[in-house]
Amino acid sequence: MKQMTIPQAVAEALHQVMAADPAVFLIGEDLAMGGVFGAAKGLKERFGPARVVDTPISETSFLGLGIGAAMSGMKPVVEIMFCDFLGVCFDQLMNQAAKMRFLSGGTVSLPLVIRTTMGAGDGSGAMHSQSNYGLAASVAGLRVACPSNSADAAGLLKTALEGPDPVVIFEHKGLFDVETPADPELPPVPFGKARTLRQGADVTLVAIAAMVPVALAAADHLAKRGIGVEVIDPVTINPLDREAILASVAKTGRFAVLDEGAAFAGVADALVSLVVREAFRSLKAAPAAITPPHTPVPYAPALEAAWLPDAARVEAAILKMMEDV
Amino acid sequence: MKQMTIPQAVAEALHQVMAADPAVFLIGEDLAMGGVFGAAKGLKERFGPARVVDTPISETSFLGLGIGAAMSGMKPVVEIMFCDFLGVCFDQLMNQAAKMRFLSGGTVSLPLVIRTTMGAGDGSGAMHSQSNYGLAASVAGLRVACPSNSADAAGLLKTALEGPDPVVIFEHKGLFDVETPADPELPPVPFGKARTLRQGADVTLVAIAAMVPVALAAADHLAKRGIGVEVIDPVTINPLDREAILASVAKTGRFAVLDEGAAFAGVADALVSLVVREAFRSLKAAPAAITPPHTPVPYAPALEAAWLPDAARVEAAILKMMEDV
Amino acid sequence: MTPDDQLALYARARFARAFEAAVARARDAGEVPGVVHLNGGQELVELGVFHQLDGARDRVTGSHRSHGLALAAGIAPAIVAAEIMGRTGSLSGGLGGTQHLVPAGGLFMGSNGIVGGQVPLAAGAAFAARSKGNGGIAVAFFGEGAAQQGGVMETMNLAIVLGLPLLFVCVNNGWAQSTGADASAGAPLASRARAFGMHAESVDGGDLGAVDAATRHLVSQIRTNGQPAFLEAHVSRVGGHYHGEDQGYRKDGKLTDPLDRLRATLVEAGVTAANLHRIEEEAEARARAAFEEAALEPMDDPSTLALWARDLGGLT
Amino acid sequence: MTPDDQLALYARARFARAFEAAVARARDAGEVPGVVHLNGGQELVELGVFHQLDGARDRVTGSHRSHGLALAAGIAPAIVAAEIMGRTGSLSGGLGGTQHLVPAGGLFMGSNGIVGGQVPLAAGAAFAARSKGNGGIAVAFFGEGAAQQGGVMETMNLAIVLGLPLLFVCVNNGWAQSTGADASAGAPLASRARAFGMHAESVDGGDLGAVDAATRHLVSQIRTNGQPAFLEAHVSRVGGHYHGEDQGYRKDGKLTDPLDRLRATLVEAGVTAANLHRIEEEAEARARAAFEEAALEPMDDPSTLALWARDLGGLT
Ligand SMILES: Cc1ncc(C[n+]2csc(CCOP(=O)(O)OP(=O)(O)O)c2C)c(N)n1
Ligand SMILES: Cc1ncc(C[n+]2csc(CCOP(=O)(O)OP(=O)(O)O)c2C)c(N)n1
Ligand SMILES: [Mg+2]
Ligand SMILES: [Mg+2]
Repeated sequence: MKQMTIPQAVAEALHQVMAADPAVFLIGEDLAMGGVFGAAKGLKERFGPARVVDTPISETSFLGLGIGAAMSGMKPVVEIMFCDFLGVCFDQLMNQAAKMRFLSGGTVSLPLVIRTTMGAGDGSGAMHSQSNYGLAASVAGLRVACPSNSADAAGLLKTALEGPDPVVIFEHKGLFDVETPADPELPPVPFGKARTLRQGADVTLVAIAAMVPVALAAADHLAKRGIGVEVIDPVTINPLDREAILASVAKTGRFAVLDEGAAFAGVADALVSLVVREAFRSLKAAPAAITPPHTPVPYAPALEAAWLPDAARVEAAILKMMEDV
Repeated sequence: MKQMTIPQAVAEALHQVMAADPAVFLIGEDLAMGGVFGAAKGLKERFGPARVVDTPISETSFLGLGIGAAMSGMKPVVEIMFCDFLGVCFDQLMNQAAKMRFLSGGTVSLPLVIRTTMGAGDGSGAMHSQSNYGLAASVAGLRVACPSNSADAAGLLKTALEGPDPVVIFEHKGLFDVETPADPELPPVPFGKARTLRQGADVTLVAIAAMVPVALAAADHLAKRGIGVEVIDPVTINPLDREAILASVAKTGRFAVLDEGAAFAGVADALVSLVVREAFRSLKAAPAAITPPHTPVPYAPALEAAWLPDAARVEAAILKMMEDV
Repeated sequence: MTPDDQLALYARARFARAFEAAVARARDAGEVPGVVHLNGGQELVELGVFHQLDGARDRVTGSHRSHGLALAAGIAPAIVAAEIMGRTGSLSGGLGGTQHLVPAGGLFMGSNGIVGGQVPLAAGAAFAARSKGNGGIAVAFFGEGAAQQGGVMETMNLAIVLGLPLLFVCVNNGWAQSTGADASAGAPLASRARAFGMHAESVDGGDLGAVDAATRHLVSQIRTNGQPAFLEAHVSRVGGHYHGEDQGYRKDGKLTDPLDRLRATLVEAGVTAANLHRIEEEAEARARAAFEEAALEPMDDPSTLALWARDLGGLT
Repeated sequence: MTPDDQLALYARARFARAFEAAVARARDAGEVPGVVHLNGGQELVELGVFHQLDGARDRVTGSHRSHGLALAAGIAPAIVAAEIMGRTGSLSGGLGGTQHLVPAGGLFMGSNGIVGGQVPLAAGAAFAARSKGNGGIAVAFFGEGAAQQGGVMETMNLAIVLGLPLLFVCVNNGWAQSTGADASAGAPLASRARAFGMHAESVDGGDLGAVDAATRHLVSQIRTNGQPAFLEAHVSRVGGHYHGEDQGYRKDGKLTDPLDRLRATLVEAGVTAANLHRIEEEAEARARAAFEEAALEPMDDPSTLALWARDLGGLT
């Protein structure tokens, strides 16, 4: 095991897959300098401009290029610097990438990976801090991954390049300075396999990406109060490991989701809805969706901190749930 | 009361507001011919090209024009021919329109209306049949309306032009041939006030836009089997009349939502989540989210019909719920 | 183009026209679910470009108006017909349809329901060809209305900056639905392409010789220098924006049909009326046969939808 | 521009530069939450354009790099400083920040976190001015990198087709983050604008006389003919893409600072060193004062967020 940050692990995974497979190429903005977060470090020097393609600020055309290349036998990794910029190329995501395999009756594969970053907490303001994987997950035809650590970020990228569907990987900027252990070979990580990070008998808590450490901290505190919180990292949102979630809820009888995404019609709502539809009789209390409020991300530190869910909010929600009898 | 189709009512409402308020203008594609669905009939002849503005196929720039004009004292009505095309201008929707009032600390108003059409059922295929109001509703800062009849389509448009926030009105093509009664004055329709279309003691069924008649048909059938279905048309998704929904659930103890939108992380999930979080103790059975499957809209008539929720599916879901004791 | 080539191309054009007439009849008969955009008037442009392409290495994307491209790419007419009618035995088994003809491989990559959406995709095919180093090129067909989409303009610049072997074919039929070309763009499109840094030519798309000369030159230039180029072809939209449209807005008068014009050239060049007549009859018969064959296919079975829902739904 | 005007403009430019230096210090001191994009090098372009504008009827939108525009528009420096520091007493009370300076009204409409996102908005302001018939114009400032965004190109065409009184000001600082201008566009941007159908000029943005002549001419032309026009101003980015950036990629060597250049002109024209010195000291003092004033403002109170959540959440 090696300690790595997410950008380091992604860069290393890209080195490995690009060396192994000439069909893989990287395209996006400011890659020559190693990418603005370092996830493309050393790639241009090593693989040259034909395979590490720096672009103008034209997300629609270079994402579309990725799609067309994937339809023509390549394995593109398209970097959209911040997921906030998905708006300028949303047609290519929502209509072109997402629907093409379906529209071909399944005959066309799109082994396309879109890497992007997300997340609030660094004072970047409303247009560089969103976590809009719920938007992507609501569009049929896309796969969505939200790694919470370096090994997953790298391993999901490898798996994504072998599948027939376009995958959007949302990497959380708030995790970029944290080193987490990873096997130096960075083995592929399966889609649709959740990870139970902590066992608990009382509440099932699903947490996504940067919310995973928040969930674990809350679970620690609650354990001291005698409440067992089972923390599940879904790893991918589509496919979603509903078996793991439902099995846990069957055991605990309580469900909460901790999600930096949309407060309305996001992944939190989707998971609450899934659980209550599938496991209603197991539930002992009203489930909780712990998300930011339904506002853009505010800029000022105090406001941004209040906007982001923290362990205290999780604890309060779970304590309330435990009292709801 | 007059019998009108939605496009007729919208055209008439536009005639009225444009005559009354010189700040209102219409912008979009193919308006001179009256708009492709007739909702702009007679407007260009009457108000001229300075106020009924035909554009090139450049949704980003003309939606942005609408936003900038709204920030400069105008009241734009922007027509996006099909909501499937929102992808090409999604940044202007998600970042520019949605966030501007917030980012100004509330000092800037955007009395902007985006009219668009939605819906499957006419064999238009995957890129002209979506109902993606859930995407819009998940973006903080947007108001979303989904009229189910001509009076609401017209009245919501009028109300939308008086508010400080951008509103997206999704008009369902599947309702365009149906005449429904409307007061010829087309009075404004309030946002955030649901309409209970049918009383019932056993199940609360929220249905949106073209799903309203489907819900009413199912309720009719179920009534014959002794099951009382309360059918609620939320009229607007944001603001959402949660009081009306929760009050009904408090009475019935059962909840279903019938929604042509996304199967995952759409409005159906949002409403199920809301109800179960707020009214868990009232619920006697697992709620149901009746949506199309999580696929693009298929083209062939038999597939498209199978894709769309129908009364039979609603009935089956509700019967199952009634048995779930 | 040799006289034989011209005649062969005339036959293909006639067939394309007959095919579209059959689509229109099928639509009128209620056998086509939605709206169909027919390509009457732009056949010579499509076939002229395809004449230069190589099925083993080139790729083409098209707009909503792409039946002709699918046929030109060599997809069996009955398969295209079945796709348009939403039957099995088609490209997608009823999922795609007229605006979303998406074959598994080969020359034609697909039509597109979003105006301009197909143009960036062609950049990807060009990129793939460049990566493979096989001398292949990509071609993006789009209308003069689509030229006003941001993604299309971005792609022009991107193709130049990256050096992609990509031919932009702007079929200027004078109309974007009811919007006249002069209300779409404030200046000539070929000049715009030149200002992006591309070689650009503008031709009369009803003049096969002109189309042939321009495409021959542009395609070989792209294969040689690996740089994008732009072809604008002026054509007339023979029918409505979609079949059955009331074209009340239209004031461009009686049109010369490019197929009649080519026919006259062929007559002048000595092709006998009997020969031409035979070609025309054959085109008609083959188009009818394609639709008859497609109509034998069963309507698609909704059970496929459940499989897709499971797959894309991703609830493991 | 009269010598007095020049001197006044120099004072404003010095103030803008001093303001940005104060932003940088505040950032280094941890008083600015995120990344800041400073405008050093483009002051003369901004101020030169504003010199032609009329606060009662014109409107301007800007990019992520727009502190200078907010100041040029006359917003009190302490308010801009408070916005950048995320304090109350600012434009938004802590909601917007450096990339989202959105005033309630007046000349400046706002900066923008999305590259190019502000350009369509300016078309709306131009449209509103045209509707009001008051001779007002709109100005969109954006970088040469932003010129490659589809929405920006669409807006150029749209402005021409609709006849909007809109000045496009492309500040070409040679870089889009680490991407050199020659890797952004395949051909000169002014020629591209011309090909869209606009009058376009390209100037040295470090030459106040040239900027003044061009903007004077373009603005009056737009007011007269109601048609859009394009100004490209070549400038040097004095600092990094954002403050504190490691500019390892940068190889454009030592730059002539346009403010030094203007200063030299003024000296030549007889302005005394003492006078200039006083102006410079004053600029420095006013900038410091603005930040001191802003720093007195309390950090924003999170309770506003709950109000917004209620409002935008729309759960009646
Ligand atoms: C983004 C988008 N906007 C609008 C439409 C509706 N629409 C379909 S075809 C068309 C006209 C296209 O004109 P042009 O590109 O010239 O192609 P033509 O139909 O003339 O072949 C329009 C506006 C669409 N499909 N996609
Ligand atoms: C749509 C979008 N893509 C990428 C970015 C990231 N980004 C911010 S500024 C910038 C460079 C902009 O260059 P230019 O337009 O020349 O302006 P400059 O920074 O030189 O003033 C980039 C790539 C963004 N904010 N928005
Ligand atoms: Mg056309
Ligand atoms: Mg720049």
